[in-house]
Amino acid sequence: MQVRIGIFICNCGKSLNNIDFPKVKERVEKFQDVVYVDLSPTLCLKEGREGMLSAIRERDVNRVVIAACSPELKENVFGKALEEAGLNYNFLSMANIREQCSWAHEGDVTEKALELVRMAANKARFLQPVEKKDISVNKEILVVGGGFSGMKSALELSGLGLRTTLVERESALGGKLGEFEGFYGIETTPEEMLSSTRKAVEENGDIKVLTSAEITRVEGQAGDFTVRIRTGEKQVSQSFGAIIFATGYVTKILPQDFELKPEVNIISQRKLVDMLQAPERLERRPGTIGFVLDVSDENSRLPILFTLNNALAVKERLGSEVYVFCKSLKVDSEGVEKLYREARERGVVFLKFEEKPRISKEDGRVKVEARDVLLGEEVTLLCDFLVAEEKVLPPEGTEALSSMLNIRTDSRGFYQDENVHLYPVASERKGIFFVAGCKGDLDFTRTSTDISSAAMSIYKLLSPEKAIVEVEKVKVEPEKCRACLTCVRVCPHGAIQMVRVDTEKEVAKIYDHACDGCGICAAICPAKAIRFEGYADEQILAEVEAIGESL
Amino acid sequence: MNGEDNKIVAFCCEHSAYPVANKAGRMRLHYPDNVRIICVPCAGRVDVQHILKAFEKGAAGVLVMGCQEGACQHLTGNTRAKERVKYTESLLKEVGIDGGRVRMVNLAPDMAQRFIDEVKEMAEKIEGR
Amino acid sequence: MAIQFREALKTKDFIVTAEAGPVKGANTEKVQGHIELLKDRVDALNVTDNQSSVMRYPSLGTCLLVKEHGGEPIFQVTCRDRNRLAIQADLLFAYSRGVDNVLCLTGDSIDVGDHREAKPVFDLDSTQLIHLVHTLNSGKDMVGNELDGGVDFCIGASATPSADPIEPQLVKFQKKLDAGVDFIQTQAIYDLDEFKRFMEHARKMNDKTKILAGIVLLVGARMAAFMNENVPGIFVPQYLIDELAQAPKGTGLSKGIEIAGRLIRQIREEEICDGVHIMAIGREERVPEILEAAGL
Amino acid sequence: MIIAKRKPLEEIKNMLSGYKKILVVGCRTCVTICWAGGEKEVGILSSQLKLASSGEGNELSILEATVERQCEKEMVIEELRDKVQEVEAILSMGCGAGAQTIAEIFEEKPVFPALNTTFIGMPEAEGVWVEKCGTCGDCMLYWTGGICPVVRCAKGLLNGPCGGTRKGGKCEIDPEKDCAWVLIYRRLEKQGRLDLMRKYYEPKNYRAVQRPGRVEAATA
Repeated sequence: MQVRIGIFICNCGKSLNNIDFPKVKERVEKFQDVVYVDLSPTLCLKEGREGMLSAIRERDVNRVVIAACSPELKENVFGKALEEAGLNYNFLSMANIREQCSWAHEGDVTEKALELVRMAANKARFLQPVEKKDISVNKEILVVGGGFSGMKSALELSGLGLRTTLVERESALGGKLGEFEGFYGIETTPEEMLSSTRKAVEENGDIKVLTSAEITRVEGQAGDFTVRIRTGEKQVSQSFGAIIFATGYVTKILPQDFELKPEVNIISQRKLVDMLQAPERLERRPGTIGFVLDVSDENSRLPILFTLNNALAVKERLGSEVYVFCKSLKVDSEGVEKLYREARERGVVFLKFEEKPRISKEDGRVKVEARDVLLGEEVTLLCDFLVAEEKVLPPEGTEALSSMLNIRTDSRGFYQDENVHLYPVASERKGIFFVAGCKGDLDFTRTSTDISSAAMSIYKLLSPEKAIVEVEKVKVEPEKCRACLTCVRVCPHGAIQMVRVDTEKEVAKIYDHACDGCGICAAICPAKAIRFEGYADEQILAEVEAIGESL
Repeated sequence: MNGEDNKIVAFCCEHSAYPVANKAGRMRLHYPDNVRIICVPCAGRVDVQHILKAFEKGAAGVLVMGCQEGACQHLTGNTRAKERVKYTESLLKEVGIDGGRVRMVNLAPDMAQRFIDEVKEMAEKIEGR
Repeated sequence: MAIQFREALKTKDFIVTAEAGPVKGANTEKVQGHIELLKDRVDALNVTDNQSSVMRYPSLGTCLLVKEHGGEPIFQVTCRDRNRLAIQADLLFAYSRGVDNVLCLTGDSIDVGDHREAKPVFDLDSTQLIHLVHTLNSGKDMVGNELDGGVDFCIGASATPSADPIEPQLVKFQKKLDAGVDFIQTQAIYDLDEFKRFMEHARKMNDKTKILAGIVLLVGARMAAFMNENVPGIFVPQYLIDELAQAPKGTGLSKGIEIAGRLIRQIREEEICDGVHIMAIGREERVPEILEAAGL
Repeated sequence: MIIAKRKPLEEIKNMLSGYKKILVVGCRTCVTICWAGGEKEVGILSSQLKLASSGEGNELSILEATVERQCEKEMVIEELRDKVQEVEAILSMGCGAGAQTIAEIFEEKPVFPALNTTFIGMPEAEGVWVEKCGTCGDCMLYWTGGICPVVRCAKGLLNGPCGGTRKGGKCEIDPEKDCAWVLIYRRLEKQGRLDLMRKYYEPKNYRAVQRPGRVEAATA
């Protein structure tokens, strides 16, 4: 098809005084393939657009160059106008002669404006149509992990009218919430919270629960994932629109942190909770209980939460003396500062150390020796029980899961937010979300915020019955693809996979719904096999070429 | 006009640098008019060849302008761009073009002044070449 | 030199050999001086072959000088610079001139030397070289041709007791012993506890082969630390480095001599192995002092 | 696949000195995949040559082409026949086999190599390739746990590690590289096949491939 360019110049209500518009019009008329040029004071208003429409039709224009304000503002409006005129919306190329020309410089900028129009016209010549397609969106959501956060996620999604399948590796829902003895100042016990949540899940018709089940494969993209789920010997494939991972964390006393192997009186938080729940079973009331923090992991929120809540519970129920050895108690989670004050008021003693405390045994009790930096003195404490710090770690299988998903983890092995500023709950793959403990840094406020935002994001992502995607805006040309996997490896959104075309040759394919349009693949492809319409090599180079051309 | 031979091509990420340039215009913060902005969807879209072609076509300096480090809409786009700019510098050095004439700039959406400073600095650099 | 090295291996309780480093250039005066100094004090002089891949006067040439001075040479052969033809030819020549002790080595990598762009040969490896010498000893060349005038070499090989990990080294060590060697010369050892563990292994593998512990003269704490960092297979324990560091300024070398002497004495008194091989690396003139310190 | 690396521009410029019209030819097979001589690299080198020559005041005229497989005569002829007529010299961005194929077909034109062909290898990470095969013609991977000592051991030893192994099982010449024999040991140990490493292996037959090599398929 012969390229016929129409150039529409807008002088923004005659406000751009440092451009000689009649001169621009006269000069651009001579550009190659230009069949029509018009100068309007108000292209964005109705009359301006109508003039453009009739000109496009009458002059059989098939590529439109608009020299006006920044495309940020009116590109959509003009794109719709093109569609009205029967042209593909992508046949539009804009020159920003207002913000980046007239307003940006002093003195006459006619020459620069001309050059910007030339750049846009050069690019216009290479524009190809982009089709839009409705894809049907699968509204079923997969939630992986049947702990408190997973159950909450499913319930929250159900509240938004979305059906979920909840997959739990263990034989029952529950997870680790039960390991908390209680939350100071909250009447409901974790046990009660769990059982009411579990009941709500079981009674909810929108939630299908699969226990003793694992996911073994995830394919596809947002709106249409295919997931293989294994339950015992049986494997099934099912489609989901989005996936929430709430795979949680594990805690572990690291032997290297405590020279004495955990034994009778060096105990875990879990063991302490057992003691608190059945104090009558204790031979005698422990006179002194110590906690050690910040040895494995400074600034980890979870052990601090455990410690403060349990210290208060000890005070309340056993009346023991409580000492907490810590380095820099991180109290930035909501309510924790208050909890800390409360603990101090109730007589919990906090001792700050710089160097790791020495722990030994003496007369059947645990001896903790540390240099308290505030007192500036050596402190020796004999306690009946010492509650060891537990390091928060990703659960087993996290590594395998992340490599299956092609999603990176942080240096500790936890999932990270894609971008803490821009998308705090999304992962780098559209449609896949991580919430709560599997990000390693949870407290309750954060967890519930995570769950709500993930649910809302999914709702928004899948809300149209049909999602509109631009078809093959970024596209691999199969005949040029050398299957080098470079693009598959570099795509930050996991949107590229290898597929067989006509079952002959394996080539890369970009999934439209997962692609976020960054063009990293197009830049790096060593075979130049990826075309990004709108930012294709020949289009960018055409703009560059305009710089050297004499006007 | 600063003269035909002293053009600067600025590849600007549509998430940061492009709107920053608009902002500078709206604030009427004037900057040298020899800069030509090419909008890209991410600094990671800018390829070595695009930069080389700009020099081939007579540009005297190239700026690749993307988001702040750690704030790339596409996670790795701006860090890749940085690597590529470094590589391009080495290629340009091989052909006798001084390395300082291609630069990676990271901008947050409100850094209009920084944008202008960078453009001015490049303009001065090529002026004095 | 009263007896041949191979006789010494059989009859003497404690064997001592020393290293003679060929010079860079055709002036052999210095190395002849070392030969003259040491030939009667040790059981054999072991001549390096382009050591550390640095091009020098040849090992074989220096062996002949040792012979001329009435000493007992051990001809070091590495696989780095010669293919199987050249190695066989050199061995025949050596034997014809009375050089009949050979130490079979792989050789350092070309990359550590002074001709780094050279083509590394490594047509054979050290184990294969041992087999090759046996083949020659049997009167045939590698491809089975009869030799006119056979040879009879006393064969040695090397071992690295301080390697990390040691297991793959032990596999190779076993192969060398299985191939049949008369003596083993180890890489430098300093940690005698570790060396004793190695010797336990070695004795289990083969209790006939004589094992000579490598003793490299330390000249100061810096050299010791440098070797730990940069020379694979050598480990100087911290207490020795400290001892060197505490020596008054200018007495590092004497301290090193003292340490070497002490190590040799202990090896001998505790009968840890069958002898020592002293590598003074550029300080050959000080070897007599080491021997003295060792009470030899 | 064959891994290659581009020569420094200076060397390429020197080869081309005196020629004004050049055809730069890439290859879409191995060297595309190792980022050395595909269509993209052809574009970059051409740009560089133009910039360098115009800086020196006599701009080269450069044609670009990329052949599906530069070591296939038919493909080279098909793609280059016409373009070759317009140039004085050809710059091949293929491997050594590719450059020689072009040279054989267009005998009247000088053909220059823009790449150094380095080894047969595989990608280790994005943009990183490592050597895996030395084309010795006598594959022994079956007793070395699938790890080739001929190229992955710096000395190509066949009976175990040299005494130069560094702490932690690294190579004498490069603390960044693994000692192949330590890797072999560990792999065979894992498989319970260490007896394979304990066997003695005879000197290698370096004539397994009679150079220049030639292979005829067993059946037509």
